[in-house]
Order: sequence, then structure tokens, then C-alpha cells
Amino acid sequence: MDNITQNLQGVPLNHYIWLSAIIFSIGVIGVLTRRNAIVIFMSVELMLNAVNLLLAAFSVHNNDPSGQVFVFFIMVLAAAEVAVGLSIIVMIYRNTQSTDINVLNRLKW
Amino acid sequence: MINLVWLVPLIPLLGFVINGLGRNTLSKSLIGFIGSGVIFISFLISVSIFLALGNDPVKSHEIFLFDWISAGTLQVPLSFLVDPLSSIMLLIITGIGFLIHIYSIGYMHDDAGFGKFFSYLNLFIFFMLLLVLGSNYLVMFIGWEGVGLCSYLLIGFWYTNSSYATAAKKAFVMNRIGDLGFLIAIFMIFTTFGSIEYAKVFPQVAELMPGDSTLALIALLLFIAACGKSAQIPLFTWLPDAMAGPTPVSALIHAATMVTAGIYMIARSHILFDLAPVVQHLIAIIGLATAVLGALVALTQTDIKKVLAYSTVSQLGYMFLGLGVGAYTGSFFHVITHAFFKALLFLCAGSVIHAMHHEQDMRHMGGLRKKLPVTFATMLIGTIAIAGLPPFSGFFSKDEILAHVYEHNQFMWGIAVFTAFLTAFYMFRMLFLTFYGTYRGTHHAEEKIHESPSSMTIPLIILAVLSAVGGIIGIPEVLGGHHWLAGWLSPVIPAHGSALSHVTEYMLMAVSVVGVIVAIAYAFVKYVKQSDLPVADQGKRSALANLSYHKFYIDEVYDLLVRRPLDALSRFFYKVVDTKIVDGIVNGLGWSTSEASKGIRLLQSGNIGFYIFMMVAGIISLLLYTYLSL
Amino acid sequence: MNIIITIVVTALAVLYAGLFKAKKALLPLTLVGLVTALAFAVTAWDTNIVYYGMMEMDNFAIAFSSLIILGTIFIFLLTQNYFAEHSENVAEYYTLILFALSGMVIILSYTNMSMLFIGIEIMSVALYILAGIRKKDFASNEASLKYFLMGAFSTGFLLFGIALIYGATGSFSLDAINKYLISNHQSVSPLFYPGMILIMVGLCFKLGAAPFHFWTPDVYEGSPSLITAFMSTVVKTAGFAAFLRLFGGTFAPLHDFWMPPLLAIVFITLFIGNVTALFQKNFKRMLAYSSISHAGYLLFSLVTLTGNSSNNVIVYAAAYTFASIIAFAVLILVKQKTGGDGFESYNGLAKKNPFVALALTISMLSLAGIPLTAGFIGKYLMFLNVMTEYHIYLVAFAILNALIGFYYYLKVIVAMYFKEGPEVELNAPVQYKLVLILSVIITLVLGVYPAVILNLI
Amino acid sequence: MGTSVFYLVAFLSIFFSLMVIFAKNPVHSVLYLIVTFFTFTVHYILLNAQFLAVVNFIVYMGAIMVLFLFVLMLLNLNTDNEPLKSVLVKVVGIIGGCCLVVTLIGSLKATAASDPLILVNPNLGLVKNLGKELFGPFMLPFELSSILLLTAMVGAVLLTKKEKV
Amino acid sequence: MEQLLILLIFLPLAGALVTAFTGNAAKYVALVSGLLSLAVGLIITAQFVPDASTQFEVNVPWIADLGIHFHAGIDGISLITILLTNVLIPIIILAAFKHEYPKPQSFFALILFMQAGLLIVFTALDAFLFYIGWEAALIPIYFICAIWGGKDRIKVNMKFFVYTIAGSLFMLLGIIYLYLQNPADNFEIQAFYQLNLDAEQQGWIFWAFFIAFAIKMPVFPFHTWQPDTYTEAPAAGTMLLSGIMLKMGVYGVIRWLLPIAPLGLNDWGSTVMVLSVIGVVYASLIAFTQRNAKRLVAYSSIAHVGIIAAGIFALNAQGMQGAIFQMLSHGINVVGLFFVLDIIFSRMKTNTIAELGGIAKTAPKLAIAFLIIVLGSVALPGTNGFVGEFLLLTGIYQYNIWAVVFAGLSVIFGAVYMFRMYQQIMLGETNTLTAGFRDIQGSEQLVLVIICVLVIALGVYPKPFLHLSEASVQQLLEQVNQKLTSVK
Repeated sequence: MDNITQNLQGVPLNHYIWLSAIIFSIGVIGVLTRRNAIVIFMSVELMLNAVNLLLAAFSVHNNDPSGQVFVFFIMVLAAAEVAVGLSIIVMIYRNTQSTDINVLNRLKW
Repeated sequence: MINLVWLVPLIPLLGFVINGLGRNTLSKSLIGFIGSGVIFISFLISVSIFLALGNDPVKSHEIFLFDWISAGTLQVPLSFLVDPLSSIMLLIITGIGFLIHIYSIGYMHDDAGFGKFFSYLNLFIFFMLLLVLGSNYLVMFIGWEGVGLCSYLLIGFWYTNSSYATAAKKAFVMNRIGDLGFLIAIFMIFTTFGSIEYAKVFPQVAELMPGDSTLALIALLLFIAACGKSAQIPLFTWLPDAMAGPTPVSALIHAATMVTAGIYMIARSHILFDLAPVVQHLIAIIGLATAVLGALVALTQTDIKKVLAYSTVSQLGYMFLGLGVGAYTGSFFHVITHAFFKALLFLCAGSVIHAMHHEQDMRHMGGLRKKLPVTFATMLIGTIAIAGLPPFSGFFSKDEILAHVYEHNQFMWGIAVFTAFLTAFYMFRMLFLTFYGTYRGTHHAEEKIHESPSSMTIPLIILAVLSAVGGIIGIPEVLGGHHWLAGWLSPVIPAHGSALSHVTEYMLMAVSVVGVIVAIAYAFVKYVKQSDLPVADQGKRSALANLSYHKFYIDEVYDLLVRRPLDALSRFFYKVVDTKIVDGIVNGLGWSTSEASKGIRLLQSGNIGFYIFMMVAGIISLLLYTYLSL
Repeated sequence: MNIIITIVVTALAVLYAGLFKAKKALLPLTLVGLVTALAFAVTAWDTNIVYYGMMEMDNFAIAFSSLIILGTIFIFLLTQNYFAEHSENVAEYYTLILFALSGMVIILSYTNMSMLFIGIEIMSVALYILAGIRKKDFASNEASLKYFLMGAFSTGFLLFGIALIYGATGSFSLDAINKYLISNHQSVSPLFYPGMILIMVGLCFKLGAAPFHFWTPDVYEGSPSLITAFMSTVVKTAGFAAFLRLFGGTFAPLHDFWMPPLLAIVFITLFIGNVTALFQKNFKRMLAYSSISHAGYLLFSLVTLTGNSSNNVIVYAAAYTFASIIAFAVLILVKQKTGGDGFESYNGLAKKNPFVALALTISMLSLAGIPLTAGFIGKYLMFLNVMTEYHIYLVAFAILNALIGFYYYLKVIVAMYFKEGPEVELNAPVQYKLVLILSVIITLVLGVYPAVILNLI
Repeated sequence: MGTSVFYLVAFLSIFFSLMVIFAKNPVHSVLYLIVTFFTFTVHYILLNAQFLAVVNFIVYMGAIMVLFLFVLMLLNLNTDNEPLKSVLVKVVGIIGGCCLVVTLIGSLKATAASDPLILVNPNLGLVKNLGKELFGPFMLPFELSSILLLTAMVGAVLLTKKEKV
Repeated sequence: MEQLLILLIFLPLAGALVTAFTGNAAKYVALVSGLLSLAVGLIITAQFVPDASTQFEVNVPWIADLGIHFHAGIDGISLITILLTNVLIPIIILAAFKHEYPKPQSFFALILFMQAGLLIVFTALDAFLFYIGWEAALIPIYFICAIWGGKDRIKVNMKFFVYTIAGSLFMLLGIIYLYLQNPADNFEIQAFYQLNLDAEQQGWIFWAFFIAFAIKMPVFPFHTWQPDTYTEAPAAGTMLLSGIMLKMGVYGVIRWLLPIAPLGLNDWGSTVMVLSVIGVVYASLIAFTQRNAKRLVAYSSIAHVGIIAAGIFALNAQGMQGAIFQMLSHGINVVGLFFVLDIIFSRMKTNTIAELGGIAKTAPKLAIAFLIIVLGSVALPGTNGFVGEFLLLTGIYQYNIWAVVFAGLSVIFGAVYMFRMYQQIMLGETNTLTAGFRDIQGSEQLVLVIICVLVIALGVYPKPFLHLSEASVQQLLEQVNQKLTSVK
């Protein structure tokens, strides 16, 4: 275990931030480019995980456990959102037989 | 007595109120009695004021009634000024006014609007008295506009005829053009002299140098006002149209009193005009031109009242000519005599019209002198008086003006005297066409012709007497008199003797008298001897005669140059500028907002992908801001 | 704390009551709970209790909680038969609303980012569900999905922002963050700025401020009207309070930095909200757009931070809340009668029910900001607020937008009073009348004598 | 070896997350997502946040992803029948995302750049340590998150239950 | 003393509330309320000492935290407008007697409500209170016009409402600005007078206020809402709009604009003057060819207001006094004109000039009354219109001779269009439509007699009214000139 942690010492914090930013943005791209509600939702999960990683890195950097505690809360949220989100999708699928977000654009203008 | 001068206008006002309110309930005789009675009372008071003034060493009395308008330094009291000028005007107005009221009792007897008519007449007298009595320009202006209103009401007396109503409106509007000049003049007087009281303004004016530009402007504006009221070029066209009113109205308002208000006003402010030679010169030219124009048009008119109307225009031009050459007394003298004989002529014409059952076209008259002897006799006197044959009144006053004109400019005198010949010609033309020859109307109408009732003829006789002998108040020294009028007015208008030698004066008189006789003779030959002419008159006219007959097309020119362009401008402003541009901008703002709304709401496309994309775009911009601001 | 506990306990009680089919007891139970919570709120005035360094019931929080609880009570009063017609799960709906309310109380009083996050999520998740409770209704489905996807998406940004702030300051506590800002004013970590911006994005999304407003009209229109009323009044107020707490308090030292983008957001929000509302033919959707524009006005309080900012917000929010409640109450009534929520459904309402028409008129005038209504005082305070730093161009722009506002608010008045409609009876149930009367009274009292609420906080 | 482990795992994270969003079949997406989450777990381990790693493994890869998969299967969406967005939308989306990366990283640029991550307290990420934190200062949010979960539970039931009415 | 002012303001409000719940007897209740208000107004006039001071002052904190006070008082200028309001309201109510308005209680209640707003405007000494009154007067009139108006009423009134409120919102902006500049943190008018703003600030303040007032009056080119609104409004609405509401703008200029932003006046006064004078000529000309009598009178009103505005901006005693007096007389005249047109409309169902004619024959009383009112409005000496117009033009002349030449054109143009209208409606032969015209009677006659008496009485003896405002005007001008000279 020590060995692993030793490896860590050299990585600049910046790289963690960049990594998170990139993955976060990939999530955004996913949201922007996909039409399947479930996949969009997965992209959102990707974004949340990028934040998780960032928090964990900051937590280490600041030597403060609260960052990691916050990650738990995000996980709670993720769980709650998945439950609600998927049930919404299921509900819609029952009505429209589709999870394509473009099917739902009755409300506009 | 003089302090009671406020009664003079007040009593006619009372008459107006009583007759106005009781117009449908009071009997005609009562209305006539009240209407003339109040004027008579005023006349009596006027006479006593006149006499009192004659005995009073102080010739100018200001009677303060109440503060009317005050704002800042502008204080306008309602106060009256009794001096020789106004006192003599009082006599003319109430005196002639009374006669005309009496006359109207007969003339209007069968008219449905009898009560209304008398109340209007009383109202007119009230305003006219206000005009001459006012001790400042604003009170004069009340009267000035008030008589305009009465003129409007009386011209449009038979309002169901819309051309009459139009004539009334025209009179009012044309007067208003002059009135604007008056108003602006009042403003200038106020700002220049700090007051509009005669008593405060004139002494200050006297200290100014002749040719002062402000003064000239004030004088010019006052003159414009006078042009409107006294029917001078270019604002004269309303007066002939004003003949639409009942004939006593024409006699009272459009001959004897109201139209001379301009002369009164200029005479009143002569100090101003004396110091504005340029304007004086202009007045002389305009006056002369009006005199000529009026006379030329009168030559060919066939409506008896139109002839008189143009004659009035022409005579007024004379008076202005006199004013222009500084003969204030002469002009005022002419005002008085003109009031006598022109009132007389109109009333005679009214008598003829009354007899002819409202036929006014002379082509349908003729040979009336036996049927209407009194009318004929009085009208003859009036015609001689206006033609200017001695010893009738018109001779003296006209001669005084002509003498001054001669002194001033001999060329103008030439034209003026020629106009006098024209006057003699057309007046006798009228007389001959009406009373001589044979009757040209229908036989049926002829039987009904009868002399007017005594209520009409008595005023005629009185006026005829006045026309005949009225000249005695101003017999010049050259004829052995001492010109009482000039002496009477001298506290207001300093008399200045004639510089002409007696020989010259005699010669001038001779020329005009001879010329007038020749003109009368020519008219006699033309209209009595060659009695077919009135018929030929209906045929083709020469170009010049045609021009004269159509009043030089001035109405048409005005219509083309003023009314139509203004109406067109009005429509343009309304339909294009107001609706399309001004309102268009306002509506355009609303419209563009709603169009913007139509467009922008399309952003709300309903598409989640698009929404998120816009959000991301927003976030990117915000982050860009962060990036740039760090 | 008591407030949250009361609300949550009520929610659970209602849930159980629902389980035991005690349908009649649901509403009284809820109201009793809410009134108790309100009482707790009022009695906690000036006590300023801090709970675990996570929540602080200061006067700001109490004032806002009282407002939102009162608003919720009004909305519950309007539920009479509203849900029952469509579903048997009334108790669950009540519970969800109460849960959402508890989330809102959290975000009014948080002193820690984690509380903000939890509160927002409790509120949002409940709302995602509530938006979609008309399961067979496509519009409701769509509203729910849109709200959910975009909400989750924006949560990502909020979290990223929180993470960055945490990275910069090493703490989630607002106090610590504020201290950090004050002590390092010259050398704030560069992580902090984007963090702040991203939090702003997340919160602006909840407020419905442009350009993060896109969900608002669709979701408001698609959701059941009562839920829309809840969202556009109570939720918006709470969201705004959360925003204010963070930016007006903790982030205040960096006002110079975040004000310009906020100003831009205000401009766009005002413009989009008003201009788009102009063309709407649907009353409900018009209200949605108008709520966007009101978010713009509310943000005025942050453009210039003064001692009165938060108080101004509460006045404005109160005015807006009660006026909107009237509007939605009438909307529900009319929709039940005519089946439509377009402007034409309001034609001739003044004849059918003068009282309702009058109430709606007052509500519209208040929303438009006509003097002697609360809306005017609110707008006035907002204008006054930004004018203290002489943002004249902003006020001038707001005035132009207010004019557009007059136009569309008047449209419904025009329909009610000046147009002829079908002769249909329209009777308002007692509870509706109660809500309308109370709201009208509040609107007028605040408009005529706002002194009662002016120096609350 | 040193820091290269981090870079390798980071590369994998990015690669698989790209695969998530570009995979045509949703089921593949889920699977890629699971892999991505696995790389995250590795990251947590590298950061010495063991407990986090474990929870991540269980909650995300276990519970959440299974739920996704379950729904996909339930709805029979395991084919790549998703109608594709137009190329334009995709390109714009990608460009937008890239801009986001650039601006995001750009605005973070001035961080003390090479400030290396140093683990001061090796016990930081241990359960004991976190537990103290969670049940100490973060007690309240922890309790309140139960409301969140309860809400989600009620909601999920409410939405998916077939109405009788 | 101050109870009277309270009574003055709240009596109409109480009247409105009572009226709202009285059903069909509403008109009587409203009339009683209007007459009571008139009585209060007369008592105030009787007790008023005509000096420059503010009397009957009420000053109680209202929204104290914001520096807002219920501060109202009466000086000579406001007294005139109060009289105008309280005289015209009963007349307008009486004028509406013959109409069968649906929901009369709302109709009359709104009129009284508006009266309260107007009285607040005319007495307010606190800028905020002024603004409140300003808007409070707008709402009722909007409803009056939009509910009981003609067929285009909705669109037209929407424009009217949004247009006028646009102006007032900018005024609000100006008020807030002044408040922030005021070290005393209140909206006191006296404090505002004493602010030392530089020329640029005053320039902005000037426009912020002026636009509000200009729209209300309306001054060219802000007038386009007005002819449509007047035409579409019910008779009482038109009378309220033209008779009283228009004066709010004039009053605002005198009370607020001039003393607060004299330097703005210095910079922009000539612009405004030009606009006003353009408005006079422009509106008069447009009135020439109007086919609808109501619209004609509407345009004539624009012309009159143009003169009033020009007179005020001439900034001298004559212009100012003239403006104040003209407010009174224009209010009376225009109400009279619209009332006559309403009588004609209610009988003939048309106000198209060309379709009428010869009414004088069948309705001589109406013709006389109409003529007197027309004379008043063309400013014939001896009528109220003349006194005002003369003073105004005197004032304008002192400002610039060309201004008076053009403004004075209204003397001619006014005669042209007014008499044209009078002739075409009243004179000439009757046609099939007008042959059966019934002459005025009952309440109609009463109203017209009152109006005619006022037209003449004010014209013959205006002194008492001029005297009421004289000292206040003097003080105001001194104040403004002092500020102007102190800067120079």
C-alpha cells in the first residue's frame, strides 16, 4: 500500500484538475450529442464522477477529509437521481415507446 | 355725469340680456321698445357726457371700474377713457345705433328671429362702446373682438342658409388675422413700455425718435389689425360677403360703426403712427389702393347692397389714405359723415329691398321713385353726400382728406380724386338703375311694392338731414368756417393747419366738384337716357368690366393660395405625418417588439439538446469572462 | 431545525395517513403541520441559533421560511380535489411537496456548501417527480423529463463549482470561505473564480435566469398548474434566498468580479422574459415567462449589494408570491371550467365572477408593478437598490421591459373585462375564496403600507 | 514507474469515457461506463482514498450501473436503434464541449502549476477518519440526505406504479 | 386646518367605496360625493390666504424607512387645480346621468377613485406621494375608457396606458435619482428644490420628468395616443382625460420640473418651446380637416396645450399665470365641448361632422350653449379662454417674438376649425338625421348652463382666480430665476 502512495507523490494537482475537467467536458459532450435519454443520463453520471475525483484530489491536497465526505453525498444524490430519473424514463417509455428526447418537444415557444 | 359713463355700455348689455332671455316670450313690440329704448337711454347719457365734457376744462377722464387681469407687472384694469375722441364716438354709435334700431323694428317685423336680432344688436352696441371707451388697448381689444363676434352672429343671422353662415365665418376669420396683429402689437407695447394704458404709453412714445424700429413694428401690427377690421387690402374680401346679414346690420356694423374701428384705433394711437413714417406711407398706399379697388369693383356690381359694400370699402380706403398722410382729423371727420350717409344709403337700400320683398338685384328694379318717394328722396341726398357735392356733408370731409393728400403727394391726389369721380359715377348708377327708368321686374311683384312704414322712414329722414348738414361740424377756414371738429378733437389730436394757399384749396375743390358733376352726368346719360343698358349688362362684358364684375377674382385667388394649400397641408399632416410618421414610430416600436417576441420565442424550441447547448454556450461565455478578467 | 423536523414529521405522518386511506385527514394534517412550522419559525425570531455549524436560523432564514411556509399553506389550500381527480396517491404528493419544502428551508439557512447541495437536491428531486405526476399526460411527462435532465446537468456544474471552491479554500463552510476571501483578498486562488461562476450557473438555473432559463416555460406549462404555482412562487423564492445567502454574504468581497456577468444575466433575463411573454397566447406559459422576468428583477438586489438587499428581496418575493398564487388559483378555476388556459378562456370572466376577476386584476397589476400594490413597492425597492450605485442604464432598460410587461399583464384584464365570453357559471370554492381574499389583502396592504415588512431583516 | 501509473489510468479514463458517449449501443455505453468507473476506483486508490474506492466500486459499478443495465434491458433498448442526431448537431456539440474544456482549463490556468500532490496524512481516506468526519461535523447533512433518499424512493414508486384510476 | 386637506383627499375615496356598493342609485351617491368634495374645495378656497405659503399642510410619516411621507399641502397653484377637479367632477357625473351605462356603480366609483388620485397629485409635496397619485389616477381612467368605450377601445387604450405609463416610469427613475442625491434621504419637494445638481444631471432629470408630463399633456410629438383615446373613450372618460387629467402634466411641469431642474430648462427649454409651438400649429392644422368632431376637439386640445406648455417654459409671470388660468378654463371649455358632442352623439349616434347640420334650428338652446363654449375655446375676449390665452401669449412673446407669431396662429386657426365645425354641425338646413333632434333638457341643460356661466364669469372677472395663484407663482419664479442666476 505504501508503495502505491509513494507513487502518487509526483503528480501535480493541476493534472488532476485537468483530468476532471476533461472528463466533465466529455460528459457535457455526451449530453450535447446524444438523443437517448438514458445515455444522456449516463453522461451526467460521468460529470458527477469527474467532480468526485476532483473532490478527492482536493481533499488529499488540502489534507482535509471533508472533501471525501462530500463525495458520499454526491453518491447519495447519484443514487437518488438514478432512481428518480430512471423511473421517469420508464414512465415516459410507457407512454411513448421511446427514450428519444426529441420525441418530447410538444412544449415549446 | 362723466363718472356714469359705465352706464353707457351697461344699459345696452342689459338690453341684450333681457331681449336674449325673453326672445321667445316677450312680445315683438316690447322687444323693439326695449331694444331701442336702451340705446336711446345710452344716447341721452352720451349727449350729457358730451356736453359735460365740453364744459369741463379737463378733457380726459379715466374711469376705473375694476382690475381685470393682473399677472406680474402686467396690470390691466377695466377702465374707461372719456375724452373728446371717445365722446364723439359715443354719440355716433348710440345715435346712429338708435336710429337703426328704430328702423329695424319695421324692417325685421316679420322675421322669426326678431328678439334674437335685437339682442344681438344691443350686444353689438355694447361691444362697440367698450371698444371706443377703453382706456387701454386690451379693453379696446375686447370690444374689437366682441364686435367681430356680433358681426359673425348677425351676418349669419339667417344661419339656415349655409352660404350666409360661410360668409359669417369668413368675416370672423379674416378679422382674426388682423386681431393676431393687434395682440402681438399689444405684447410689444407691453414689453416696450411696461403698460398698455394709453395714459402711460403715449407719453413714453412721444419721447422716442421718429423711425424707431420697434415703434414701426408696433404701428405696422396695429395697422394689420385695422386692415382686418376696416376691410383694407388684403383683408377686405369679407366685407362684401358680410352683406348676407340683414340690411340694418350692414348699415350699422358694416358701414357706420364697426368697420371704422380701425380708423378710430389709428387715430387714437396717432402718436405712434406719427413716429413711424414708413408705416404711415404704407397706410396711405394701401388706403389709396383699397379706395381704387373698391370703386372699380363697385362700378359693375348689380346687387344693390354689393355696390354699397364696395363703396364702403372704397370710402374706408379714403379714410386710411387720410390717416396715412396725417390727416387724422380729416379721416375722423369722414368717419362721421360717412356714418351718416352710408347708414342712410344702406337703410334706403334696405327700404328698397323691403319694398321689393328681398329682391336685391338692381337689374330687376327701376322706376321706383314714384312708388317709394321718401326712400328716393333720402337716398338721393345720401348719394349726393357720398359723391361729394357741396354743401352736403361728404364734400367737406372728402375735401379735407384730398387737400392733405395733395399736400403730401400730388400723384396720389390725382388717383384719389379720380376715385372720387368713380364714386360719384357708380353711386348715381345705382340710384338711376333703382329709381329711374321703368320697372324691370315681374308685373305681379310690381303691385306689391309700397313705401316702408314710418318706423323705417323716420330714421331715413333724420339721417338724410344729418347727411345733408353734417358737414357744418368741419367747415374749413377756407370756406369761412373754423372747423369745430378739429378744435374739439385738439386735446387728443393736435390740429395742424393746412399749408396750402387758399387759391390752391379752391382749385382743388373746383376740380373735384366739376369732375363729380361730369361723372354724374355721364352716369345719367348712360343709365337713364340709354335705358337699354341694364339689359345689355347681362350680356357680354369687356375684359376689364368682367374683371371688375368678378371682383378681380380675389376670392378665388385666396382660395387657391391660402385655403386649399392649408387644407392640403392639413390632410398631409394628418394622413402622412401624424398617422404614418409620428404615430408610425410609436406603433412601430410596439410592432417591432412584438415581432422580436415572435422571433425570440422561437429560441424556446422545445428541444432539450438545444436548451442544453444554449446553457453550455452561456457557461462558456461566463468562463471566458473569468479567463479574460484574471 | 424545529421547522425542518416539523415539516418532515408532517410529511411522514401524511405518508402513513395515506397508507391507511385517511384521505380526509390529509389536508388538515398538513395544514396543522405547516402552521406549527410557521409558529416555530415566528417564535425563533431573533434567536439566531446555529445548528452544527451547518445551518443558521438567522432572521433572514426565518423571514424567508415564514414566507415560503405561508405560500405553501396557500397552495395546499388550493389542492382541494385537485390531485384527487387524477390519482389516488394524494398522500404521496403531499409528502413530496412537504419534502421539497424541507429542502427549501435547508437552503434558506445553510452555512455549509454540503447543506446547500443537499437542500437543493431534496427540493429538486421532489420537484422532478411532482412535475411528472400526471403520468398519462404527455405534457407532464415531457416537463418532468426536461426538468430532470437539465436539472441533473446543471447540478453537475454546481458541484464542479463547489469542488473548485473547496479546492481553493479547503473548506465547505461559508464562514471559512468568507474568512479566506477577506484575508486573501489580494491573492485569492484562481480556482475560486471559475468555481464561483459555476455555482452561479447552477443557482441561476434553479432561478430560471437566462440563458439557463430554457426549462422554465416548458416545465411550468407542462406541470400540473398547482405544482407550477408551487415552483414559480415558493421554490423560486427559496432559490433566490439561497443565491442571496451565498453571493450577497459569502462571496460579497468579490462583488466586483461576479457583478458584471450577473449584470449581463440580468439584462438577458429581463429581455428574454418580457419580450417572449409578449407573444404568448397561453396564460400559464405567459406566467412562466413573466416569472423569468421577475427573476431578473430579483437579481437586481445582487447587482448592487446594500444593507437592504435581502430585505428588498423578501418584499419583492412576497409581492410576487402572493400575486402569482392569485393568478394560479384563478388559472386552476378557469381551467376546470373551460378546459383551456389560453387567454380566450378568460373572456368575460368579470361577468361570470366579478370577485375572481377583481382578484386576478389586482394580481396582474401587482405583477406589472402598478402603485398601491405590493408589486410596485417591490420593483421600486429593486430600482432604488441598483440606483444607489447609479446603474441608470439598467433601470432604464428595466423600465422598457416593464412596459412590455404592462402590455401582456393587461391582456388578461382586457380579456376578462372587455371581451365577451360564453355564459358559464364560475363559482370559487370556499378555500379558493379564502386564498384569494388573503392574497389580495396582503398584496394591497404591502402596497399601501409596506412599512410592516420593510425593515424585517 | 512513479507517476506514470497515474497518467496511464488517466488516459484510460478519458478513453473509456469517450467510448461511453460514442458507443452506438446503449448497452455498450453502460459497459464502457462501468470500465470508466473502474478507472476512477483506481484513481481513488492512488489517492489513498481507500474507503472511497470501495464505495465507488460498490455503489456505482455495482448498484447504479446495474440499475442502468436493468432499465435498458427492461425497455429492450439494447440495440443501436437510437436515431442519430444530425452531424451538424454532433459537430457543434463536440466543438462546444471542446470550448468548455479549453475555457475551463484556461480559467484554472494560474494555479500553482506544478504544486505536487503530497499525502500528508496517510490515514486520511480511511474509514475511521471519514467516519469521525461524517458523524461529527457532517452529521446534519448526513441525516438530511436520508430525506433525499426517501424522496427518491417515494418518487420512484409513485412514478412507476401503475395507477388504478 | 389640515383636517380639511385629509377630508379633501379621502372624501372621494370614501365616496368611491360607498358608490361601489350602491347598485343603481350609484349616480346619486356619486353626485352627492362630488358635491361634498366641491363644498370642501370651496371651504378651503374661502379659508385660503392668498400668499405664497403652503397651507393646510399635512405631514405624517408613511413609509418612514424609505423616507416617504404623506406630505401634502395647498398653495395658490394647487388650489386652482383642486378647484378645477372638484368643480368638474360633479359636472362630469351629472353629464353622465343620461347614459345607461352597464354597471353604473363601478363606473361612478372609478370616477371618484380617480378624483382621489388627482387630488393627491395636485396636493402632494412628497415626490413619492405625487407619483402614487399620478399612477392612481391612471388606473381608473384606463378602466373607464376600456370598459365603457367605443369599439376600438381595447387597442387604443392599451396604447394609451402603456404610453402614459412609459413616461411616468422614467419620472420614477428621476425621482429615485433625486432621492439618492438628497442628503436628507426623503422625497420632500423642498429638499429637492434645494439640491445642487450640475447642469448635466439636471438635463437628465429634466427629460425624465418632462417626458412623463409631455405624454400626459400631450405635447407634440408625444401626442398620438390622445386623439384615438379621446375618440374611443366614453363621454365621461373623454371629459376626465381632457378636462382634468391633462392638467396633471401641466401642473407637474410647474410644480416639479421647473424648480427642480432649472438648469435643464436652461439647456432644453428652447427645444421644448419649439416642440410646443410646432404642436400648436401642427395640431391646429390637422384639426382643419377632421371629419369626426371628437377628434377635431382632441386635436384642438393638443394645440391649446401646446400654448400652455410654451407659456410655462417662457418662464415669466404672465406665461405662468396664464398657464394656470388656462388650465382652469381649458378644463371647463373642453368638458363643455365634449359634453355637447356627447349629447349629439347620444341622439344621432354619430359625431361625423358631415352627417350633421342644422341642429341650431331644432335645438336653439344647445346651439347657444355650444356657441358660448366654442367662443371660450377660441379665446374670445370676455370668455375664460381669452384671459388665459392672452396671458400665455404675452408670456411667450417675452420669450421670443417668433414663438408668439406661430403660437398666435392658433388664434386664427382655432377660429377656422372651431367655426367650421360649429357651422357644419349646428348651422345650415337640417337633414333627415337631424330633423328630429331634441333640444337639451333637465340635467343636460343644468350642466351646460353651469359651464356657460363659468365660461363667461371667468372671462369677465378672472381676478380672484389670478389672485389666488399670484403669490405662489411669484415665489416659484423667483426660486427658479435665483437658481439660474446663481449658476451664471
